[in-house]
Amino acid sequence: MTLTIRDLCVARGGLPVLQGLSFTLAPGQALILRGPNGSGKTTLLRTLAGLQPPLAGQIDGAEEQIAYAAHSDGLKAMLSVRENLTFWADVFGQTDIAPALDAFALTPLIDRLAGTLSAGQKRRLGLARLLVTGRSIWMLDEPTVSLDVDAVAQFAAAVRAHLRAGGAALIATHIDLGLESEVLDVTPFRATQDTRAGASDEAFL
Amino acid sequence: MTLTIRDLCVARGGLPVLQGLSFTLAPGQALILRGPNGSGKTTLLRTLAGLQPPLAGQIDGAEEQIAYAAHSDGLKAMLSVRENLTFWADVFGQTDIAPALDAFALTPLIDRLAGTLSAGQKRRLGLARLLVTGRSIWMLDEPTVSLDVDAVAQFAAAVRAHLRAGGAALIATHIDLGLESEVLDVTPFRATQDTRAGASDEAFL
Amino acid sequence: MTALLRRDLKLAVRAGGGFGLGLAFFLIVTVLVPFGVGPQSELLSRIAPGILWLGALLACLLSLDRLLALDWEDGTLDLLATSPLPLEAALSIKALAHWITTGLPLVLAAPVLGILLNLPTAGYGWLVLSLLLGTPALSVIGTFGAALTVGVKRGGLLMSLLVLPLYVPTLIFGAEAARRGATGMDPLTPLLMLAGITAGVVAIMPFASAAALRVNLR
Amino acid sequence: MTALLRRDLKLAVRAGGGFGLGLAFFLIVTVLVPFGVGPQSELLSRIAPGILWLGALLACLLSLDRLLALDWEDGTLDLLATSPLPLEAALSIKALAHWITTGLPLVLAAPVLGILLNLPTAGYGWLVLSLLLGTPALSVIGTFGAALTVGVKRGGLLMSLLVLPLYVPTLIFGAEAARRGATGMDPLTPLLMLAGITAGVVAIMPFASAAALRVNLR
Amino acid sequence: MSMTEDTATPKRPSGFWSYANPVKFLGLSERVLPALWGLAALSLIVGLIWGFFFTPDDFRQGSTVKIIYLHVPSAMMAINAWVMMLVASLIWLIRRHHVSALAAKAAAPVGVVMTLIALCTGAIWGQPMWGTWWAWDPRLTSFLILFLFYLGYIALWEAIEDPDTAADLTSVLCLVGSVFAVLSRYAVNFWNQGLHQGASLSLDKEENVADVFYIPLLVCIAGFVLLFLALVLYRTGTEIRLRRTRALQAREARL
Amino acid sequence: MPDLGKYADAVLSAYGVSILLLVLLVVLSLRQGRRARRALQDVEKRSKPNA
Ligand code: HEM
Ligand SMILES: Nc1ncnc2c1ncn2[C@@H]1O[C@H](COP(=O)(O)OP(=O)(O)OP(=O)(O)O)[C@@H](O)[C@H]1O
Ligand SMILES: Nc1ncnc2c1ncn2[C@@H]1O[C@H](COP(=O)(O)OP(=O)(O)OP(=O)(O)O)[C@@H](O)[C@H]1O
Ligand SMILES: [Mg+2]
Ligand SMILES: [Mg+2]
Repeated sequence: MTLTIRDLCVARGGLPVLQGLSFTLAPGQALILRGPNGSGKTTLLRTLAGLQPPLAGQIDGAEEQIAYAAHSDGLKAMLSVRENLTFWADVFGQTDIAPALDAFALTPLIDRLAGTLSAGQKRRLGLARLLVTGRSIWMLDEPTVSLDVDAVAQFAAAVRAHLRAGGAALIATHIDLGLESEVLDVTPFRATQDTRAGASDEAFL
Repeated sequence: MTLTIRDLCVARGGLPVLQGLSFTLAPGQALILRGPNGSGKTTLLRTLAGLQPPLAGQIDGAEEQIAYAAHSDGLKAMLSVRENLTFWADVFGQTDIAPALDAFALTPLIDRLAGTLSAGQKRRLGLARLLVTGRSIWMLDEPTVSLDVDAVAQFAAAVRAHLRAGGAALIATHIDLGLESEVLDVTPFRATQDTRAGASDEAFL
Repeated sequence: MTALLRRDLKLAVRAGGGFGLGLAFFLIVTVLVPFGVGPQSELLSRIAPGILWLGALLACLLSLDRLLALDWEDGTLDLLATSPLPLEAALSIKALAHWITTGLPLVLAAPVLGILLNLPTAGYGWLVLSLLLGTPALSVIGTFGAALTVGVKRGGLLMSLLVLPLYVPTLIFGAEAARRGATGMDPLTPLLMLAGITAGVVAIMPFASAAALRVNLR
Repeated sequence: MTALLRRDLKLAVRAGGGFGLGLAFFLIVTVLVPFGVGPQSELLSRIAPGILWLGALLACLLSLDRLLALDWEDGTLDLLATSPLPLEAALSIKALAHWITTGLPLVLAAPVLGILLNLPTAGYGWLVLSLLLGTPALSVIGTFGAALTVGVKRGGLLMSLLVLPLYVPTLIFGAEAARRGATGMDPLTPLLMLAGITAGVVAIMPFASAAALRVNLR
Repeated sequence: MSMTEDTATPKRPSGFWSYANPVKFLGLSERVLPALWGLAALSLIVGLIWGFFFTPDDFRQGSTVKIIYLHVPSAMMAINAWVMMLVASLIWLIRRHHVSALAAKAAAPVGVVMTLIALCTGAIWGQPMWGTWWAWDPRLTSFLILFLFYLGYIALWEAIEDPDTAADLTSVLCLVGSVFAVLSRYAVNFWNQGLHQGASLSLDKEENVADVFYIPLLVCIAGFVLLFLALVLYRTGTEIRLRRTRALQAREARL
Repeated sequence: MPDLGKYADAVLSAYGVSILLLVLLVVLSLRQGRRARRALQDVEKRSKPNA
């Protein structure tokens, strides 16, 4: 169940952005990713989620374990809150959406179309999706964008409950979430000009 | 030349967002617009730029005077920096793009395609466009998004030079630009539920 | 599995979902043909099977644009790719949903439009049968085109360019079957070929589509 | 004024600019027609003028999608609307650029494709002339459709539906002129009508387009 | 993915595959190209002049038989170019050698021009022979479809910004397109019977092509092959340089 | 010049079109090639100015 990263190198747009990254993520543990804009946090999360291959290094324990929440929420404006959530629950083979609705105070909005929600409510719905995946490792890319203080607290509570139940979370964020967890700053791992890790353009450099 | 706003009411999505707004903007003057997200700053700027009609109130001194810079820059990814800038200069009947290039340190990038610029460089190019319009009133909507410290200073210098030359500027922003100018907080003018200013839905209320 | 199908169908019939736009396009193209080639009914009835097949093909093609692009823009495809559903299955289901919302209405509407073009009486059954056998192949091949161009800005026209030559065998056999049916010849051979193409394409294309989509999601 | 024209032309020929895609689509539709209606050259030559006109119309239609949408997405339209250039002029110029990059190549390619469809020798000149007179109207009317639907998500198909009926008169007179030319009849009357439509549309439509666009920019 | 393993000590392939390294490839092509250009020009000039000036007219086709020296070689190269692209695409998909992807990209425009020449000369030949520029003969038709595949392939390369993504997608398109090209060939055969004289002047010498036609034709074919090789090699070099420029610029911008 | 008889138009135009297309292809290729070479030299000079 432990996610183990060894000597990972990830690339974006044909050039390496992060290299030599190693860490483990055990059940019950949360890890906060930090780094300036453009340092490669999103790229790292996408690689771990299996959306793109790493340039080098190993990822163990990720298969079928990861629930990924990207910058965009994958919500359909013309489906209601209930329909959106039920869809993702079905795709991940779950049935009960009530706990997810409760955790993010979405029950009063259940029959509203997602397109008529405010930005913060949309984001809450996107986060509620994590609870209906049944996956144990959460990979979250700036999850608290456009959330107000109450919603951030709801989110922190949901993460804590997930950790207590043996889950793990890897969260890229610029703000303080109030979670007691380790922090991984990716800045030291930024690829330098002479990184030679086989990015697609490497053969031409 | 002075821009005079009297008792303005602006609407978005069929509902009024700001009402009872009055102010003047004299040559040499800058005015910073502030207000929380969704309070209607963008709507106000678009109205003043003539892109949408006001619900009520008067706008004097705006015709053919306003250079508007929106959230997006209107750059063409497949045209070079020079071509982009020359195009806008031509449209506004100007010829010399050199001062604009200098003001935002774009000369070294002159032959790069705009699509290959970084976000901050793109923004600088978008701001340089203001200098080739020859217009006297600048309306800027969050101009410093994704700019680093140096570029923000370049921007402030450009605004100061514009004011010294008798121009004016209306700037919606959340951060401090280091300009010594008045601030207008739009929060007190937010439309309330009983605003009856003739928005398109008014007939149904 | 069925969740995705149900969602796609639901989305298609909601406001702005595009259900019926393909049909409307089919109608308009068929209506414009007499304006183009002139109103002689004998000429029209000769070209009717071919034109109806062509119209169906173009209508199908135009609605491919929204098959994946909307899900791509709002991030659904990323999330689907990390879900337990294999991408091949997801794309097959999306192709099925496209067929149900576009291909099937075209099949049902074709006889009505046949009247407009003076299709010979003998031809109706075979036209419908050939469309029924052929349109699934159009949807599946189209899904491949959509997967190839999903990341491209304004990929619609490019996709048409890529997909149209791939449609040639289907069109040839489909139109040939309909034409033979309309002129009283035996349409069995082209129908069998058409069925063969559809079967092969349905079995194999989803893998190519999924491969293309995976590349685009990187 | 010419700055906008030059920019649009430049953009069209740069990578991904879509120059030639309309042409390719025209080619493909023309090629597919024989697959649909069969290879008999006598039949093909009868429907050739109409099909070529229809193909040109559809190719034009499909490339309308990018006429305004790209400029809308990246904010250029907002900035243009606040520039000294009147929106009517800007839209006329954009229609002109669309015609140069799409309509004109179609006109030039039509004789070549006429060969594929066995167009009678007498028809080439009249076909080209009718297209030359008619395609500007297609671009201008199309600009109106694009202006109407510019803010709509996936407006492409909706625009087709709005624009196609507006294309009917142009198509009727254009195809009629080409057909009369091909069969040795006198094509003067429909050509005059076509010229009239084009002149009227070029003079008046930009105002409607600008009005529609102003509403969409709000 | 073959590129993920042992980056610390990259394998240095030797022999044939070592030319998958762009720099080595550029060196090789620099050395080979002058000779290739020269040979191509030589055999084309000899073949075409021989064919045009010094062959007799055919007793049935008259002087039009001279068109064969352009028509047949270009038709052959049009097909061979696609086959080469298919092979290069497979190499890219399996071994991920950039040079092969770029070679496929470089070959496509050459293939289109060959297809165009075959189509144009065929059409010009058809007018006196069949009394029509164009007939929906299976062979001609499938050539037209090949032309469309080329157009789509090139358009896809142009449309995608990331070069590796473009290489992957065009390779997949090339594979699928090849299958459908073959399918179309059979479909077209079924759909219409042919006009195109294959056997009358068949390259299968038994039939009748006399040596007077045959030998200059062979020289022309050699010329087209050499010209194709030279063009592809040269254009691949161009693509490599463009890619390297892009890579260097991207690295600059990232600093 | 050989006597092409009544087919002179056909043969000559076939040769004309083909040779035109071939020359066009070669010329365009060479031009692109030279441009690419120059662009690369510029960038290489910039990336190591002291080399
Ligand atoms: C647009 C029209 C035409 C096209 C697209 C076309 C295409 C082809 C193709 C694909 C080949 C095969 C080359 C190979 O074997 O690799 C070929 C060969 C040939 N074509 Fe054509 N052709 C056309 C018109 C004509 C015409 C009008 C004639 C003469 C009447 C002609 C005579 C030949 C001959 C003699 C060969 C070589 C014989 C053989 O391969 O067996 N073609 N053509
Ligand atoms: N499509 C692309 N093509 C080329 N380069 C890209 C592309 N997308 C991102 N990049 C570059 O890759 C690097 C890493 O981007 P990434 O999105 O991973 O950063 P990030 O750490 O998530 O930043 P942020 O905090 O802004 O979200 C950046 O330097 C960026 O410029
Ligand atoms: N297309 C739309 N339809 C309906 N309502 C809209 C639309 N766009 C914006 N609104 C609403 O209009 C109000 C004013 O929006 P506006 O963009 O002017 O705010 P803002 O002050 O610029 O905010 P920000 O600081 O986020 O840029 C908001 O409450 C918003 O929800
Ligand atoms: Mg990010
Ligand atoms: Mg705003």
